[in-house]
Amino acid sequence: MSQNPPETRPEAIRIENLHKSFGTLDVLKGVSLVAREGDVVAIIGGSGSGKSTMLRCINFLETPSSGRIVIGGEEVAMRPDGSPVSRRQIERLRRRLGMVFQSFNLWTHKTVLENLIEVPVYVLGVSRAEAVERAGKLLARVGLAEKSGVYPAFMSGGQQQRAAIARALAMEPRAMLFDEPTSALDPELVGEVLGVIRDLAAEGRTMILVTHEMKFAREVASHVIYLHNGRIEEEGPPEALFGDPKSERLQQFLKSVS
Amino acid sequence: MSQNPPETRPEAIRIENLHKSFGTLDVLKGVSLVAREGDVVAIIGGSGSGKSTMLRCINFLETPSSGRIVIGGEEVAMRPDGSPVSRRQIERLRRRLGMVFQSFNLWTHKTVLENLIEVPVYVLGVSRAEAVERAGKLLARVGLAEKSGVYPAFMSGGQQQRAAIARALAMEPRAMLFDEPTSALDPELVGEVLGVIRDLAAEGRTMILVTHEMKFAREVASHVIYLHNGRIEEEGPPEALFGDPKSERLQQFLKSVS
Amino acid sequence: MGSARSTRGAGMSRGFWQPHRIVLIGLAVLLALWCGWALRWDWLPRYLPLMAEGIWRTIWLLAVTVTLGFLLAIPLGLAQAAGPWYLAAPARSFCTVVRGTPLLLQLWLLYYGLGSLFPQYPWIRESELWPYLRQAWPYAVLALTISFAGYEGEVMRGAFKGVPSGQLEAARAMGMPRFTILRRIWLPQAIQRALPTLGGETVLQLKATPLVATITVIDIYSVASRVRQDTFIVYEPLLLLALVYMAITGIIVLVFRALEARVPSRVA
Amino acid sequence: MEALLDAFPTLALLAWEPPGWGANLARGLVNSVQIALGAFALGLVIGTAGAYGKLYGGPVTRDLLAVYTTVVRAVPELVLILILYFAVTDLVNQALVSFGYARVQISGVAAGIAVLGVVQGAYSTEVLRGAILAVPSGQIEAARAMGMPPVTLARRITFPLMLANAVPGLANLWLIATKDTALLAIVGFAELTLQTRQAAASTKAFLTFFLAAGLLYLLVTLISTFLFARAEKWARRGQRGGQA
Amino acid sequence: QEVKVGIAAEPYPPFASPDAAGNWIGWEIEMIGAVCAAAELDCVITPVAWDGIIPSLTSGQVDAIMASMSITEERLKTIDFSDKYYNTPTVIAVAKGSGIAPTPEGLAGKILGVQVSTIHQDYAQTHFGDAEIKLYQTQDEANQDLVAGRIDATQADSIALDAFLASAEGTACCESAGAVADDPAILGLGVGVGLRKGEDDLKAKFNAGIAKILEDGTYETISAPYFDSSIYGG
Ligand SMILES: Nc1ncnc2c1ncn2[C@@H]1O[C@H](COP(=O)(O)OP(=O)(O)OP(=O)(O)O)[C@@H](O)[C@H]1O
Ligand SMILES: Nc1ncnc2c1ncn2[C@@H]1O[C@H](COP(=O)(O)OP(=O)(O)OP(=O)(O)O)[C@@H](O)[C@H]1O
Ligand SMILES: [Mg+2]
Ligand SMILES: [Mg+2]
Repeated sequence: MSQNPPETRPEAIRIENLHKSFGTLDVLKGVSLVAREGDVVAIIGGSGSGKSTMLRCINFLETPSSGRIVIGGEEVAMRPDGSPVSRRQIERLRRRLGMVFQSFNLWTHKTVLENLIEVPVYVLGVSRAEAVERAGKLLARVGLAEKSGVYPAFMSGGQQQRAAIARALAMEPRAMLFDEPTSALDPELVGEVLGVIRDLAAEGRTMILVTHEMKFAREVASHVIYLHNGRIEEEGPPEALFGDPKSERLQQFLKSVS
Repeated sequence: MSQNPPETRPEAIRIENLHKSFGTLDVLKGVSLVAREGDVVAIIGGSGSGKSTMLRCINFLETPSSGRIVIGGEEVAMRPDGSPVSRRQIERLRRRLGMVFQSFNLWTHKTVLENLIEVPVYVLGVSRAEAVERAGKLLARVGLAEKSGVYPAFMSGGQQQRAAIARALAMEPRAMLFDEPTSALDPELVGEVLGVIRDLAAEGRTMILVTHEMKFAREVASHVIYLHNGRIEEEGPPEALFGDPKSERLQQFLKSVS
Repeated sequence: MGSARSTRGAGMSRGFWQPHRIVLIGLAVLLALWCGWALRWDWLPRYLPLMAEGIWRTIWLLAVTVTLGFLLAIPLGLAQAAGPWYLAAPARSFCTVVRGTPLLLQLWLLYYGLGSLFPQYPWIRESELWPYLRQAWPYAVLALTISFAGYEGEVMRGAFKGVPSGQLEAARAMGMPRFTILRRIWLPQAIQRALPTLGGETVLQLKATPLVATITVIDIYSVASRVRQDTFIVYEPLLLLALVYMAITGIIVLVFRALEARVPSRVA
Repeated sequence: MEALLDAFPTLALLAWEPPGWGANLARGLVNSVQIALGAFALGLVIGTAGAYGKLYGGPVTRDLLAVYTTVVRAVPELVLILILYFAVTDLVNQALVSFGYARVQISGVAAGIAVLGVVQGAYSTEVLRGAILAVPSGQIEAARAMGMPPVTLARRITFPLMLANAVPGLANLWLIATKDTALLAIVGFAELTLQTRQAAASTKAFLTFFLAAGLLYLLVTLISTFLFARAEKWARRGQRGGQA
Repeated sequence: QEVKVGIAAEPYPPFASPDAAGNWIGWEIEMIGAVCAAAELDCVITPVAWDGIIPSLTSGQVDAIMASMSITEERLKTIDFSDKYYNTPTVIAVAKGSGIAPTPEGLAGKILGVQVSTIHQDYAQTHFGDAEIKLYQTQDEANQDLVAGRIDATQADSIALDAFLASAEGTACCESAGAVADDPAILGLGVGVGLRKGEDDLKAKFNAGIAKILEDGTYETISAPYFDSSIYGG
């Protein structure tokens, strides 16, 4: 969490003691996190450490085994086994969270513009004209104004990634979740996408992002979490974490990455 | 090409004035390259600059539009339109070149061991027992000894990549071609795969590799080629290219990447 | 062999009128001329009205049963792909039984089996429905619909399962309600995947329609059979029939091609 | 058993020994399955060649194959059988006679298998073509990059890989083949449908025989579904998640 | 001289049907034996499905057809026929107590079922234009629908209908309405042996055979167990 007056800003996302196992495999062994509005939290860690799972639990794409999840002050009602009590609550909360997947997951049967207006029009009840207008602005913002009528399959990876970000933004979410938004992109495209995320951060949007780009995490995050084997091994402001890693595991990780 | 007595070593791969177009799109506009035995040539460049196409032309996965290709002193006989005169010649030359694809392309219906012995047994006529023995050694060498009976789908990306390298080595090729051997891997796996390639380089094997890892290109390559828009914009020993880039494009490229 | 995949696109743009095609078309025209000249067509004028009626009935049966059958196939496929066991199991059995028994038998059981039970109840005979129940076409429509649904339920099962889970996760992550996901994302993508198969299956359905003759519904096929039996001329009516079927198939192919082209896809 | 027979006296007609028709139905079933096997196998051979021709052949080959698959799939099988079996043999015989040779008599069964095989071939061409296209091109490129000759490549890599994609379509074709054998009644072949109709019309016990035939067909379907599922599982070895 | 005689593979009792052991029995089968013996032909019975029976004849796979095939003007344009060897009266069956008469007036507005592509279809369409005519693939199916009440009447030859009316099902529901008025142009030609055009030799032999068994009483001897009255017809 960023330094100067931290307690005054309201909480956007709070996770407490989250556990998640697949069958006998314990993937998350009690992780907690608080993101206030405007925070940018970066989650780093080795492959299989549970980063994606943690992100996916936040908007219930995975059902946690136990723990608490509070979105914008509203706690997700869970049964003892972690399954949600009310599907409607989940759907409502999800609309506040924009998720950007590693593999974009743009809907292949819709043009970029249609991808952007789908949820506003068919879920949020925005009028079509308004949704189109807003989508146009968003596309212009991520530099895809002239691609609005194109199907995702005909765009390069970087373009698809930016379209996916625009789609998430079109819901006007309170917070954004990014899962490795730049892997599988070539170095120049990485720069492009990171630029967009940096802009969003500058606007003061709450963001949680899983990333392999240490440089980026260092520059843009207000808080960094290092996940190892389903536990938070170390966390703190980026200067501390990257400048002076405490745990041996993190030191080793940073060495292999740099 | 590496510095000390370069002309004494025989040529492994020579490309002269290679052109390639897809329909009306000119992808390669006359590139040339000479790799002597033991050279490690790194090809770098932005997305769409033609790196993969150049590599694929070398073993005729793409038919060049014009130009000369000489493998181990033997020139590929081409018709005026660039198509090969003799399928058999192509097949024979290909067996001297081990190719490692970006997406591994291990045969999914065969175990790792079967992947390794397939070409030696069914194409090169090595006896099964001997192929199995050699494959075992190679697998041990890339640290996959205990995975020999596993199907590729059940291995992590880094393991698959190493298996793909072992498969290429099982043909005992004179030269190895790598297409972005580390993209789509997480940082720790990248280190693992680069380690293997470094070993091969140390053995004095001829290698041509397309890569986004500037750090690696700098460390291991004896010669670096910067491709831009289908032309070789700049080339030279890594120290020169990275330390003191001449062309403006390359300066810009290196800035965006670092 | 090497470059076939990449040249296919180029081949299509080279234009339709290539020399060998002109030769092929010439041969086809010659064959048609020979057929017209050398074979017996004197029966044709007498049967033309009947044939027109038969063609109309065939197209009508095909269109109605394909539409209804496909509507039925959607829940059948969905139940098998994603439903709880108590929906999946009956859907699966339905598809297996329908695909596993001859259509002729299904038609026969519906019309002569089920259909002949109704008249035993006077209240049915006196009801408004009797004029319809008494006719054969409702049974023909029912049997053909069930048959198409059985086969396509299987196709849709695969299509639903084939939609990448990421597509649905994206929708779920944005808080879309389940039914909206089905209607806006899952179903359209499943249909898109199934379209090439559905085109082929529609042609198969076209060839299944003649069986309705066993329950007195007269389609183009039975008109051709009747010409054959009346006059004992064998090949001419069949050639004409083949021509009609090829024309209908051509229309089916065009319709499906248009449907497929609505969402362009990149050829790898 | 006795009570059952009392309730449904026509069940006695299904007895094995004459006057029961059980043996006839069984013989019809065996005949149907044999013919279907023959036609299916022939169809696979034609289909494999056709699929390769469509994918890798020259423009003329591709167009000819397009005509073949379109026409044969569009034209009803009865028409094809009548034309290929009767008209073509007749033409051949007329030619033979005019050159002074003796007429040849083509066996109805061989002709039936040939005709059904040609029909099946058109369908399997499409099924196999789709299946080959669905093999990730990288798998084939990897083999090519290592200098594998085309035939070895087809045999060792493409064929086993495309099998998994082809099995569901081929299973459907097989079921169609078992039912299409009914057409061979025209060339005088006693398969299941004809046996059923003969039994039913001779005894007027339509319901009994039609249901019995339906059960036999269903039995074939269930067994083959099971076998094809096994085959698909085997073909998908090495893939994660078993059947997709 | 060996002659392949084609019969329909679909049973048509009591004229020709296979028993469970696979032997073909029936009046027409015996008739084939008798005619061939009389004509001194060496006949081989060859069952062919009805759909393929004409092409079998024209392509030479059988040489003659004896499958209750009615002679019509139309068919004579395509193949040749011997003299008739039987011709049965045409009758109409109706639901019990319906009182429908076998006349154009009686059938007006009613639904009449006939087997497709038979002389009965021809006759019904010529004479009962005011009735709705439903076409069945087999007479059995028309009978079924008469039982079910989906048609009001069915027209067929007396042999087929009598057998049906004598069955348990038939006695329960239906009765004969009597014969239809004769129309020799349609009904009078009878059933003959189908032959390829131009085989006049064979035709003459069959004609001689038929004439001979009619004369020497074989015809009567064969028919007696099957039918109450003569089926040779006028
Ligand atoms: N649906 C699932 N079923 C079973 N195991 C799973 C499932 N999803 C993830 N896992 C396992 O959970 C562990 C953590 O997975 P997760 O995807 O969260 O890792 P990650 O930190 O995102 O790694 P990466 O950097 O490779 O994406 C892994 O061991 C993975 O195999
Ligand atoms: N089969 C093909 N048909 C048409 N165009 C192609 C084909 N293969 C490649 N191209 C085009 O050729 C250009 C160069 O492609 P290439 O794959 O060589 O780029 P690259 O330098 O390897 O890029 P990257 O870093 O993204 O892999 C691109 O514009 C691409 O769209
Ligand atoms: Mg992950
Ligand atoms: Mg590339």
